Amino acid sequence: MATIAPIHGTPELSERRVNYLNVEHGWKSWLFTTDHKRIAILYLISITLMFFVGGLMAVLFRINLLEPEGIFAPETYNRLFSAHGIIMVFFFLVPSIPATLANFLIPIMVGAKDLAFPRVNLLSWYIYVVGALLTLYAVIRGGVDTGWTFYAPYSSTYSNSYVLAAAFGVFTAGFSSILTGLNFIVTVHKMRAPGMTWSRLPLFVWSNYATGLIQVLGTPVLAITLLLLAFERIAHVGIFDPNIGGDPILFQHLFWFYSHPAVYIMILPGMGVISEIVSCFSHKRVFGYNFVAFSSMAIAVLSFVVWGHHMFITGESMYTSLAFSFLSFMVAVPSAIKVFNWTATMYKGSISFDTPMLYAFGFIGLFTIGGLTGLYLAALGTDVATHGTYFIVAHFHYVMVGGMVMAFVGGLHFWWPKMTGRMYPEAWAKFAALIIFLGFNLTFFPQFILGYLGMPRRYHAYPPEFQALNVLSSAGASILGVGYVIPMIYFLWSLKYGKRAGMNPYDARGLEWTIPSPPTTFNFDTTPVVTQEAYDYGELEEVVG
Amino acid sequence: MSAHEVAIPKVKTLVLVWAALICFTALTTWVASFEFGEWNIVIALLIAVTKASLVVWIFMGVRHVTTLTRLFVVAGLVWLFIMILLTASDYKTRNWTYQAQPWANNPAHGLSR
Amino acid sequence: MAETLVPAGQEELEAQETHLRHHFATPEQQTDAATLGMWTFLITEVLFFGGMFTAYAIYRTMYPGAFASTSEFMDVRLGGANTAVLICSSLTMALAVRAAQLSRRKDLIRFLILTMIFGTVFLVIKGIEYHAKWVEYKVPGFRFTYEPSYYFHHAQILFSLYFYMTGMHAIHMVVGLGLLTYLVIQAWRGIFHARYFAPVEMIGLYWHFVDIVWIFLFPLLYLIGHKR
Amino acid sequence: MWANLSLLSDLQLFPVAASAQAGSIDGLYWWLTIVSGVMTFLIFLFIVIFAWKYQRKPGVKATQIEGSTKLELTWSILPFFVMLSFFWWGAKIYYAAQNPPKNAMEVFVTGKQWMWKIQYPDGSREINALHVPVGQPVKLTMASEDVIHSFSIPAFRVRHDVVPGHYDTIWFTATKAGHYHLFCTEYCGNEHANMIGWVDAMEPREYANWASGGGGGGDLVTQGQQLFQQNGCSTCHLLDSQGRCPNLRGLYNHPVQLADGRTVLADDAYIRESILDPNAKITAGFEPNIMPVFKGQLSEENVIQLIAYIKSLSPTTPASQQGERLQRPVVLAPQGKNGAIKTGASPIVPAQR
Ligand code: HEA
Ligand code: HEA
Ligand code: HEC
Ligand code: CUA
Ligand SMILES: [Cu+2]
Repeated sequence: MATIAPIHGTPELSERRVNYLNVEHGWKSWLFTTDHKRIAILYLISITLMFFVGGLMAVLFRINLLEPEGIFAPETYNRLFSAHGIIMVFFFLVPSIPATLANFLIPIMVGAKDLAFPRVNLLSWYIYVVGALLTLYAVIRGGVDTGWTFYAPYSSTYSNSYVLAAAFGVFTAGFSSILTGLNFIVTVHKMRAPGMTWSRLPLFVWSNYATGLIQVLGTPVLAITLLLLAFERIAHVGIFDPNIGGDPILFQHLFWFYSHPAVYIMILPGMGVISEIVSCFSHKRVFGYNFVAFSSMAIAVLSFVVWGHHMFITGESMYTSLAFSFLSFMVAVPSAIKVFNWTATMYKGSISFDTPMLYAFGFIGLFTIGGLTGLYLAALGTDVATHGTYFIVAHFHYVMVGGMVMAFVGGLHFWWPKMTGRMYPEAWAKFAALIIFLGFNLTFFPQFILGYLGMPRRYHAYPPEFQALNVLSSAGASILGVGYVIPMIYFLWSLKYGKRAGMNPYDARGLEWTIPSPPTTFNFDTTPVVTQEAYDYGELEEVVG
Repeated sequence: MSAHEVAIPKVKTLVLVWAALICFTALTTWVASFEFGEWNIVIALLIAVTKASLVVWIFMGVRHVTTLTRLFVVAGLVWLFIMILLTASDYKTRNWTYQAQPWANNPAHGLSR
Repeated sequence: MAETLVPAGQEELEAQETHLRHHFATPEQQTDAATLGMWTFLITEVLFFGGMFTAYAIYRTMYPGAFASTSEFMDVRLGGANTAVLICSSLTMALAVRAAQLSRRKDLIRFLILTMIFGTVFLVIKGIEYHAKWVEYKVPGFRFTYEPSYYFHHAQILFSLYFYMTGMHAIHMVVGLGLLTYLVIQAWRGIFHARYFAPVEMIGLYWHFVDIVWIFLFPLLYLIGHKR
Repeated sequence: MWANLSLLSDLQLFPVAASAQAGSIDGLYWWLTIVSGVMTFLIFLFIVIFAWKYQRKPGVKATQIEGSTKLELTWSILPFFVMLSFFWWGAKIYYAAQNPPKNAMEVFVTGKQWMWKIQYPDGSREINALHVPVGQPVKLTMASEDVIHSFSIPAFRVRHDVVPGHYDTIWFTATKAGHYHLFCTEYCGNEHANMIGWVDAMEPREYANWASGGGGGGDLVTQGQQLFQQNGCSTCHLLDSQGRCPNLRGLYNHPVQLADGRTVLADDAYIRESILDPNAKITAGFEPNIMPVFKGQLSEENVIQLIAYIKSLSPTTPASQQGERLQRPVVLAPQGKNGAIKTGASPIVPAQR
């Protein structure tokens, strides 16, 4: 580390510089690293693998749905969508942005050398890997067929698939999520550089801080719930068993106490990414910084009081349903605030259409649609007609794939130069963004219609009149699949052949753009002293009434 | 709380707290042998909360920590409370729809049969 | 990271003494982070046990009779004794932290070992209780029997909860004993002193937390409906 | 598969609405769609305008704007009020869905991996098929033998989970005669997708035609009465005097004082529990543990029959729920059918577990 180049070196100088990637070599230097940036890369590789496994499952069962009678045996189909849901949620989307981009960026953004607990950070990756292996083991041994929701008593008593291995896999992955969240919380509280006040934090940090709170407060409940389920399955007696007076609905309460907030784990970090991107490519500070930051916290808190909206028609009490419905509309307000503020940020900006910005457009559009259809589900009357149908499948893919995955891929493009020191090929990237956007809508928009027509989810076979829309959807899925493969290829390509990126290729603001790309192991030679607001793109000129 | 200005508790304080905790244990056991109906559980929980507070406040040193840490301590409990409260609200009100009216549901006098 | 470029000066010495890790600016920052991290971890523990407490609350209001009747099978004397044992262990733990703060190495080791002894006694008593349950066929799923038999079903739920809750608690105790062993070794090696005792304090917090869980388990599982 | 281009010809975009409540749910649905459409359009419009108008031009700098509290409050409070309209409308529909009218005809549904068993008050039974008259409110009381299922008729926009250990109810009034899908919409195992069937909504005349003949074994009450004898209920529960057992006459729909001080209403769910797990709630004044536990002895269908019988002993039972007596529309032409199973939409062999 003796050869650290001056921070503000020219791009040319920084080419041969020692950075976190080339400071040490060999697999040991990766597997035993405590550098948050290297751990982020480890995570990036693992979750990408899981994404492709999950995506492959989706492709397979979309093929099955081309024919009304189905093509595979029902057992196969059920195992496919269960594995798809479990892998995509717990092993891809929950860790996606937090464990990769945020892991990489939060210490840099707050001006620290590392997260508060670097070894815990590494531990969380190992735990993740163990969980993923357990789940993959379950999938390979014959699969799990409970859906990602593991509802009792089917999962505890009736299913004869590998529920235990999968449940333990998810249980394990939960701890990795908890540790990530814990690390972020402590880092944001205790590791900020001098001058980095709360009101100067990048919004990406705010949203990941809020995510951390959800991870810490929610995930343990999932852990204990799955454990209770596992005991019940092992001992053949337990507390959810209706045969001895247990109530299966209690399982759902406990499950959704985590899993509803978890859907915000799966969107808040994405919202943070979009705030950064929109501001950077509008070259303008974020409109209503305080409101955007505050709405993240509001979402985090309110997310814990709406879980019952998944149970409106399960036999949950009518009065409780009323309360949960009302609260669900409250949690939609902070999301709305964000959408409006992103739009307002563009007003009088200086907008350029680089690839990340295209993804941000995609996010705003698709998240809005996904979020608004969430309102159909939160309204008691329409939920009765849509629960358990493809309407819900469409809703959550719009927010999760159209929202979070878009944000993730967009953020990956945005910070790729910072992480690797290379630029991606812009033309290809724009092309891929377009393909993904089109493929996505073709896949999932027909599902809204299917859902209201009544096609139930988790069906391997369906009445023939639904075929046309299903074929459309499957066609879209293959386009979408291709769309995801393109970035994969050019990202790998760019590692070797990409144009070298300077310190700040987009002329963005934020501490991460003041250090070389890729950064050195300790990020900063000397702890930076922050004297500016976030998004300081110029003098404040105008205050709207 | 930072490392250089640690507040070192007095042995006397610690032992006193210990004695109080033991007394409360005896108390809660003793009270439980009376029949107060639903109040039994209320009393038992009140005593448990008192005991827990003593441990948190003195043994775990929360009286010396920053407001931030205190906020975190409270947050855990508030979230637990949310979970229990909203779940219980479901179970408590489930039969209201089909029952006459829960608040009018006095012990049945003179069943008409 | 081990390589130090500048010869060890005053600052490095201090950093070594306080086990300051490279990414922290000051020992204070390090301790603060550890404290906040530990409390955050304890929050997760609250909610972990909270899942079981919620289930308990629901089923207790659903089946009050059955739940009250099970207290007959709960040994209040053993449970009470265990409560006392744990409270004692909490005291010795607090004293251990104090000893570390005052750099009293011998005292520290002494109190840590005392804490471990109390912890072990707790587990032994718990073991006796578990054994009694086993002998009385009160382990759900393993030839469970129950008198009065009309509570058979619902008592099973309570006993499931009993084993889940006390079992989880016992596992936490075992983990705590492991951590204490680590502390004793470190204390033996003279690592802790007035300028560096965070691990003792953190593990102390954990230990007290486990104690608190029991403070709630005792009345809920043993005393409710308990009649002499 | 591409050969099948006729697919597009039967492309359907909106479901038929064949029940009274479908209309109001569709109304809310369109209201939501309009609001969503407008909001989405506005947001897209602004983005496009801004992107167009403020695209990066050399020499033109962005104008830095702090934000505006007034605007923020406007666009959080106004949408919230709009959302309250969703809440209010939805709540009204939901409230109605939870409160079946008193004169509803009762049908009983038992879900089981992987079939729906339907029982009518007249004692006849069907599998995976439900016949209902148009214009008559129908209330379904549903139980599950194993896992959670969900009973859904998209054309009627009704759906409710069927949870083991619960009695769940839905109700609807069919308004359009027709042949409609019946789905299970809660994942319940391998053949979840085959736990489907048909609902036939028939004009009252046709329905009466279809329904005539009744079940071979008499109506539900008679069947229940037989079970009451066979299972020895009658040895304890004498119908005229009260010995060691409560008299079941007049029990239904009355509050019952329990031994532990609580009071519960003797509704279907209570009676079901009293039969399957008698000791869960002990009636005040009686000893626990006298009545045998019938869990495992009686199927959910049998329980439904017994409940029908017990209900028939009570004068306060709404007329519509007293078996075949008042409910049957006038029989027009005997059909001579008397099998217990009338139709089976898809011949599904229940898998053995
Ligand atoms: C990233 C994940 C994510 C996100 C962010 C959301 C966001 C929301 N979800 Fe979604 N949801 C899921 C993932 C997600 N959901 C999943 C995975 C399921 C299915 C689980 C399963 O069963 O397998 C599900 C299911 C689900 C249900 C249960 C349906 C059922 O099973 O019956 C409900 C019901 O209320 C619901 C509601 C909502 C609401 C109200 C929001 C809100 O937060 C949305 C807020 C956003 C907006 C509203 C858009 C922006 C606002 C404006 C542009 C303002 C203008 C608006 C007006 C003027 C009205 N969701
Ligand atoms: C977190 C996120 C996430 C993501 C990213 C996705 C991504 C996709 N999902 Fe996912 N989905 C869920 C979460 C997610 N899903 C959940 C939680 C469920 C509920 C499960 C349950 O019911 O329990 C579900 C259920 C679900 C269903 C309903 C199944 C059913 O109920 O029967 C469908 C149906 O179309 C579907 C489709 C897709 C498709 C087409 C994609 C695509 O976006 C995938 C695109 C990716 C690829 C295609 C992989 C990359 C490409 C290759 C490997 C190359 C080879 C492929 C080709 C050349 C075509 N999903
Ligand atoms: C050996 C005696 C016995 C037999 C046989 C018996 N019961 Fe009972 N039943 C009782 C007693 C005693 C009670 C009151 C205690 C209680 O609530 O469990 C009771 C209570 C009930 C109740 C609740 C009544 C109330 O007032 O709350 C119902 C309903 C009932 N029985 C139905 C049945 C049916 C149906 C059968 C047959 C399948 C049956 N019983 C068989 C003894 C019996
Ligand atoms: Cu029954 Cu799905
Ligand atoms: Cu939700």
